[in-house]
Amino acid sequence: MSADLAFDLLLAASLLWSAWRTLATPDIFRAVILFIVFGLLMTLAWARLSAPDIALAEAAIGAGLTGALLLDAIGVLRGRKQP
Amino acid sequence: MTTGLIFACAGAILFTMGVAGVMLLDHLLRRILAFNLMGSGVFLVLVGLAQRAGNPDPVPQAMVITGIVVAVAATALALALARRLFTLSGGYTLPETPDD
Amino acid sequence: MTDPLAWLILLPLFWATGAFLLGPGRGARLAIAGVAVQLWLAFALAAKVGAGGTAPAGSAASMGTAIKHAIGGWGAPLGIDLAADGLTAVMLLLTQGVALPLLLFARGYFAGDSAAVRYFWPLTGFLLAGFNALFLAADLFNLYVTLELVGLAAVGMVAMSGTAAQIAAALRYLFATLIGSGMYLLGVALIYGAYGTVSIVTLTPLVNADAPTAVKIAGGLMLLGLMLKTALFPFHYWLPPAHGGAPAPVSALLSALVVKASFYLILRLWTGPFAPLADAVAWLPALLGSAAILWGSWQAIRAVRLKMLVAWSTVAQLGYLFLIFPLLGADGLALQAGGMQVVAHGLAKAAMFAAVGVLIHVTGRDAVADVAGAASRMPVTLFAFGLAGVTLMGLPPSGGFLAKWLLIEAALAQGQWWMVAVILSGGLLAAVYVFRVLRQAFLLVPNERRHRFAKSAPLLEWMAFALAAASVLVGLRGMEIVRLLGAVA
Amino acid sequence: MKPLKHLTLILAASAFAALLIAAMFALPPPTVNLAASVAADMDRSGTAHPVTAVLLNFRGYDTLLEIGVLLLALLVVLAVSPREQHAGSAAAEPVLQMLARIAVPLMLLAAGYLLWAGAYRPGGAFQAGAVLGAAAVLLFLAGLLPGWNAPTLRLRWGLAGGFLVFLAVAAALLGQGALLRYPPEAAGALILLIEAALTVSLGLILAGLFLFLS
Repeated sequence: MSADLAFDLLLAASLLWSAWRTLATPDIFRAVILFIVFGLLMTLAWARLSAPDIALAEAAIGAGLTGALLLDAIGVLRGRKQP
Repeated sequence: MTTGLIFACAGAILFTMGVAGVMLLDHLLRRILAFNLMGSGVFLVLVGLAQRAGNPDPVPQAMVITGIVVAVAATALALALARRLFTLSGGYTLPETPDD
Repeated sequence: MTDPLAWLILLPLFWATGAFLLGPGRGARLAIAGVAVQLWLAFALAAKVGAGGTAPAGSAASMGTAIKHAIGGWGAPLGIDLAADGLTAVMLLLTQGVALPLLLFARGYFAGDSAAVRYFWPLTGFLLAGFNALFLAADLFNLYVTLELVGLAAVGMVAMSGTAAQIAAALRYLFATLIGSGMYLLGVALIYGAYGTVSIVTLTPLVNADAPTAVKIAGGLMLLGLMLKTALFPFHYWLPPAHGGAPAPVSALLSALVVKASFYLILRLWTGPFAPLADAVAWLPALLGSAAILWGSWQAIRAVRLKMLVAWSTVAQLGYLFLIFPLLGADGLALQAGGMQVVAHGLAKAAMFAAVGVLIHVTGRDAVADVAGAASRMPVTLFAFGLAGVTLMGLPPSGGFLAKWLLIEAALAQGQWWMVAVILSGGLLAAVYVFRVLRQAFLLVPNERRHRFAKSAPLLEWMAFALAAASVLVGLRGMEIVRLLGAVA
Repeated sequence: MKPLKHLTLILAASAFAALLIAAMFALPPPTVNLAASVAADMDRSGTAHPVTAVLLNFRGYDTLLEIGVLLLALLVVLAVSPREQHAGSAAAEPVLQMLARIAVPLMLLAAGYLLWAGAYRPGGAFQAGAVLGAAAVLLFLAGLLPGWNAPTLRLRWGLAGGFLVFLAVAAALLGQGALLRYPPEAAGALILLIEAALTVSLGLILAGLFLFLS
């Protein structure tokens, strides 16, 4: 088993783990943070798939902007709940 | 087992998780997260499967960039609706379907 | 203006952007002028397609010999092609033909409440561009982008005026449409993995030669996703609140056109690349379609609110479209029946939502019981509702009659007696819910203290009437449409 | 009732995933090799980076429609977001302000680099636009950029400008016989023009998705 193969398998497993935790964790704030982690892992996966263009787009748009939008939406949620 | 196939398999599982999440979860933000997981899964299958022999292919890569932009558009739209519903009803869950 | 294919897509994109820049007042005029030109372009295209020879419609060859436009000059599979055959021409004609009166209707309907509908015109532009691009596309991934354009525009229009119920309906619709296109895109990904191309023309012979399991899964996923988008029973749950809750011009666009777009794509794939995989499961859509006819009609009969009645009727009428799948044969009868039903229902349902919109506008209420006595105030509107009802019931000489007649003929030719029974009982049930409304409007005298009728708007009434009349008259010109459906340039 | 439904669905989903994976392993190699076609036509595409060539030339029409989808999403965000207050972010911390003052010029530089790099190596309008959008969001969070209310005419031109330029080029090239058929000698310049316009508009749209929502 080569090092590359081991790294790919580990990365795929962490992708699935972070995705699962995103859906299963009870706290929505943690879910969003886990989703951003997932996005960064996706960036790594794209790099491994020799797709640097997608890696850049994923980091900026996927993880970055989507993450910011979601965090902002939670800000509203928290603000209303505990004024 | 090539890099492409490994990530294509991960993508298949991600897609199923995402679809199940959108269908089963109640919290709107979580359903939006699930939709994004579903999308990422499809993108991984698209590129991973096309590159299963190990050679990079720019065509599916370009398609995924298009797909990512469409996904962020859909996410922003969904969030706008969810936040509007939140201000109107005070919650991030859909009301039960009224039978008409 | 030499190339109708390209301009049918560019023009609505231009005026959508223009309407966004100019704001609602001038945007509306721009939009109406744009759609008028598009209608002319669609006629030009239909004439061009119709001038070609005829071949069995929907046969594997029909996409291959259609009018083509190779975008960028590359040609498939490297580039993206546009293609138009008879079916495309009919869909394009229907789209622009329904849109023009509906936009005139919308201009009157929304007059005076500009804040809520500031974005109606640009959204409509993107929606129409999405339709035209979808009907003309010959590339599976390009079709995905057009599906998203149509789906997101439609969701936005449902949510536009922004009450809690509408937002909730829009979100339900959004998740349904996103799962649908997600499934479709996974199918595209598997197809690309299997063959290395997403061009329909390149793909068709490859699937014919060899279809591994992954391609079968892809076909299933794409079909399922599109059925969800078309709201075929039992995936119809999102349709009634979305179509019943939106403003009347939006409901009309949604019911007349949006659900037909994904149906068109199913038909395209079913008769094109997936034809070799499709025969084994053709009974499934037909069975679901039958269930949709019966369940949708029953819910329409029970509905309390007028718009919900019309929305449930859409669920039922979509069922007829799926009856054709086991009947698709060399004679092309079933495809003609499907095409006719799309056209007839499109016009009739646009008319019905427009008429109901006027009724609600004038009575200020949305219950079936509240239209009591409306006939004496708004004879034109009620006549429009009745004419549209004639088409939905399938009475001669309407387009609905021709569609159901062709369908029964196709079913009899293949000995599918049960289907004839479903079609006929669907017509009877439609009569029940149409007459439920008409009986209230014509026979019952309104309680004057309870009802205050606002002044009606003649433009709105006559637009509804024009659409309804078209849905009946299209039956008289039916042979031309049938011939166009079989035309291959 | 509900747990049972969940369990059935999860079981069905797992079975589906297993089936899908098995089917992917059994796939024979694809028949068509598009990567080779892309490589063969690269010198006529007007750019030296294959992904940019696919995005803006070979499948440029997809990209055109996709910008339409993005603009459409912004319109819906505008339509459903109430248009009253938007004071701009309150009381930003000085540290954040300082960070923004340093980072934003660097981000502008990075966006310019990404735009230029797209012709030769990874980068291009999307990535550059995303960086521009992020810069605007950062300025807003630091309190250096006021929140956006209803879009003014100038802002609307900025948001739609990139799409309009792309549309206009596509329509003008119809004279060449087909939509988006770049003459080979002018392809590079036209693609750069489209990408530059798109970068600005994408930056504004992506920033707008955030600023109109918050």
